[in-house]
Amino acid sequence: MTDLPQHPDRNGRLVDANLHLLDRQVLDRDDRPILAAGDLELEQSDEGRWHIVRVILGSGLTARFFGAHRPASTRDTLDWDIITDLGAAISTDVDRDDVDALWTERWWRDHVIVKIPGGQHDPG
Amino acid sequence: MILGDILSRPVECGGERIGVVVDARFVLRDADRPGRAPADLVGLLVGQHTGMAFLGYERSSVARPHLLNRWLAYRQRDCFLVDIDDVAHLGEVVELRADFDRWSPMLPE
Amino acid sequence: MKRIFGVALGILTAIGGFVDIGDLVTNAVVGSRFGLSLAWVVVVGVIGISLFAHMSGKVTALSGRATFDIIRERLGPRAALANLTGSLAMTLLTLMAEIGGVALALQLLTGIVPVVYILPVAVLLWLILWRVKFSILENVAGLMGLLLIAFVIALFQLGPDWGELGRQVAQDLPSTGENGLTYAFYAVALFGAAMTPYEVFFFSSGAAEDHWTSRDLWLSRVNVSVGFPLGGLLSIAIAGCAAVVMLPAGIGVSSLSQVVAPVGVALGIAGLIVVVVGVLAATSGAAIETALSCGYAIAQFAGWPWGKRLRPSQAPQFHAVLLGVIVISCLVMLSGIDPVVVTEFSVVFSAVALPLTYFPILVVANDPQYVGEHTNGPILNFLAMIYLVIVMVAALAAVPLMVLTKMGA
Amino acid sequence: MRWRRPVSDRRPLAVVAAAVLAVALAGCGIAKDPLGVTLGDASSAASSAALALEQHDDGRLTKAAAATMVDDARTELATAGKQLAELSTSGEQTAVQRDALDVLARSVQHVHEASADLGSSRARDLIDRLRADADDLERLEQAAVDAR
Repeated sequence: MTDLPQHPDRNGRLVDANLHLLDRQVLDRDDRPILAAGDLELEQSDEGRWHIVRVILGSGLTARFFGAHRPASTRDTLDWDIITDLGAAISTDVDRDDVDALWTERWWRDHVIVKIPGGQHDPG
Repeated sequence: MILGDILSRPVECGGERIGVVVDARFVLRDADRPGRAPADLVGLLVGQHTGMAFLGYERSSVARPHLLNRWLAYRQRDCFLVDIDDVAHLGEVVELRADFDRWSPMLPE
Repeated sequence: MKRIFGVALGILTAIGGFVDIGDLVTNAVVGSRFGLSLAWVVVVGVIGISLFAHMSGKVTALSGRATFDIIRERLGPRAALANLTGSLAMTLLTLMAEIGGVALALQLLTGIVPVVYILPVAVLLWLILWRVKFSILENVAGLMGLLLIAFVIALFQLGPDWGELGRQVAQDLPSTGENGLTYAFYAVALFGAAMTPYEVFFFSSGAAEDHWTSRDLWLSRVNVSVGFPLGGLLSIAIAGCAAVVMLPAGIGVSSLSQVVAPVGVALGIAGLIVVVVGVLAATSGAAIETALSCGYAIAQFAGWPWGKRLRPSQAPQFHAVLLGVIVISCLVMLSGIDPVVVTEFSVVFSAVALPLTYFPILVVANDPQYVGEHTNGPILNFLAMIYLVIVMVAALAAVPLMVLTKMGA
Repeated sequence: MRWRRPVSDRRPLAVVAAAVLAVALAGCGIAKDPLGVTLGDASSAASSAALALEQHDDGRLTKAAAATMVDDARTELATAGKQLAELSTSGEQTAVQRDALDVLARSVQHVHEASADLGSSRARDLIDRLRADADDLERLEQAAVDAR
C-alpha cells in the first residue's frame, strides 16, 4: 500500500471528505454551532473540474434512513466560499441568525421554550 | 452531484470488481482560507471495507497506539487513490478506465 | 488563593459526584454477599474511569469538541447513531434510577412511600436545570455528597476484624456458597457502576463549556487522579459496612434501607441522618448530571447549540430534550417499579455501553488533528489499550452473565 | 446520504446473533436451584426485619428508617411467598416446600405485626420470633439444596 507513487497534484492542502470534512460541526462567525456537515455538493467547472460548491447540513439524527434525498430546493446548505477554516470543526464567515437551515431550532424556541416562564433568563 | 451518492459505491474496471469508494480527496488551492479558492476533486480512494475506514488511521501519520494502528492498516492494506480523470462513469457503479493508475492513499505530512 | 479554592472545590465535587445510586446499591449488594472479595473490581474501575475521563477531558480541552461531536465525526453518522442510541438508553436508565434513588432517600428521612416523591422530584429536577445558576448547583450537590464519608467513619467505628477483611480482599473465589458465575456477574456490575459513561459525557462537556485549554489540563489531571480514587474509597467503605453488618447476619442487601442501616448500627441516629442526606445529595447530583448528559449526547450529535450556561432560548432543542427525558423517566418511575431493580439494570448496561464511547475517545486522543502534540504518551496508551480489552470483555460478558445468573439471583 | 449497508458489513451481525443464541441455550442448565434462592431471600428478609426492630429499639435507627426497612422486608417476604407457592418441585424438595410455606406464613405474620406497632413493648419478643423464622428458613434453604 505504501509503495504506490505519490499523486502529482499537491499544490494546496489535501483534504479527504470523510476524514476532514464530513460530519464535522459547522460553526458561525462567532464560533456558535450551526449544524453538522452531512454531505457535499459538487459541480463541474467550465474546464470539467469537479469542485465543492455547497456543504449540505444535517447529521445522522435527522438524515433520511433509506438513501433518498430531500428535494434540492428544501435542502439546507451553506456555500463553500464562506468557509474560513477546516480544523476540528468547520469555521465559517456567516452569522447563524441568517442561516435559514435553523428553522427547526427557531420553531422550538418560539413555540415551546419562550412560552415557558423563565425561558429567556440568563442562568449565568 | 452529491458526494454521498458515490461514497460506499462499488468500483469496477472492465466489469471486474476492484473495491468500494472509501473517500474522496480534494485539494484546497487556498490553504489559509479554504472558501476563497475552489476545492478541486483530485480523485477517489478505493478500498475493501467502508465500515471502519472512517478512522483514517491508514492515511495519516497517526501512528499510535501501535496495535490498533496495525489492525486498521491491515483492514485497508489494498487501499489506493485513483485520479478522477481515470474514472469513466460515476453512477450506481463507479467505472474506471482500463489503464487507470493507482496512487498512494497516504496524506503527506 | 482563589486558584487553590478552585482546585479544592474541583476535587471535592469529584469525590461527592463519583458515588451515585449505582455505586451505593451495587457495592452494598456485593459487600453483603461476597464481603470485600470484589474490592479489586472497584480499584480497576476507578483507574479506568480516571483514564477515560482524563483522555476525554484532554481531547475536549485541545479540540474544543465534546464527546458526541467527536463520536459522530469519527464513526460517521450511521455507526455514531447506533452508538448514540446505546449510550442514550443507558444514560436514560441511569436517570430513572437516580430519580428513584432520591425518592428512596426521602422515604428513609420521612417514612413516606417513595412513589409519592417521584413527581415532585422530577418537577424540582427540571426547575433546577431550567433556572438555577449552574456553578452553585454543581458544587452544592458535590459537597453535600461528601457526607457519604459517614460510611468510612462507620466502618472504623464498627471495629471490624481487619485481618478478616484483608483476607476477603486477597482471596479471589467466594467462599460463601456463591458460584463463580454470580461472582463474575457482580464483578461486571461493579465495574459498570464504577466506570459510568455518563460521568465522562458530563466531564468532557463541562470542559467544553468552561472553555478549557491546555493550561487547564493539569487541573483535570488533579481532579481525576485525586477525586475519583477517593470516590472509589467511599464505594469500598459502603461494601465494607455491608460486609461487616449484613453478611454475618445472612442479609442479602436488596433495598436502600439496608444499604444505610450499617451506618445507624455504627454511629446511631445522628450518623444515619448524615449518611441519608449524603445519599440524597449524591443521587440528586447524579440525577442532574444524567439529565444533562442526555441533553449533551443528542445536542452534540445533532450539532445543536447546547449548554447549561446558555439561556434556554439560545439552546431550545437542548432544553426540549432535558424536559423530554425527565418526563419519560418520571412516567416510568411512577409505574412503581423498584428503583433498586432499575439501578441494577442500569449498571449492567453501563458496562455494555462503555466501549461505544471509550473506543472513539481512545482513537481521537492519539490524533494530532484533535490534540496537537498532546497525543497519548506510550505509557498512557499501553494502559488505555489494556482497558480497551477489559472494557470489551466486560461489555461482551455482561448480558450473557445477566441471563445465566438471572440478574445475580 | 450513503445509507446502503454493503455486504461486507453484514457478517459481524450474524456472528453476534449466533453467540447470543448459544449463551441463551447454555443458560438453562447452570442456573441456581430456584427453591433454594427463594428461601434464601425469605430468610434474608426476616433477619433484615429483625435487625430493623432491634436497632430501632436500641435507638440507633430513626422510626422512618426502621419502618422503611421493615416495609421492604415485608415486600420481599410477600414476593418470596408468591414464588414459593407457584414453584413446582419434585422428590424430597416437595416436603421442604411444604414446611417452608408454613414457616413463611408465620414470618409474614410477624413482620406484619412488627410494622404495625414499631415501638411497642412486644418488640423484643418479635425480634426473637423473626430471628427464629430466619434460622428455620435458612435451615430449609440448606435442606432444599441438599435435596436437589
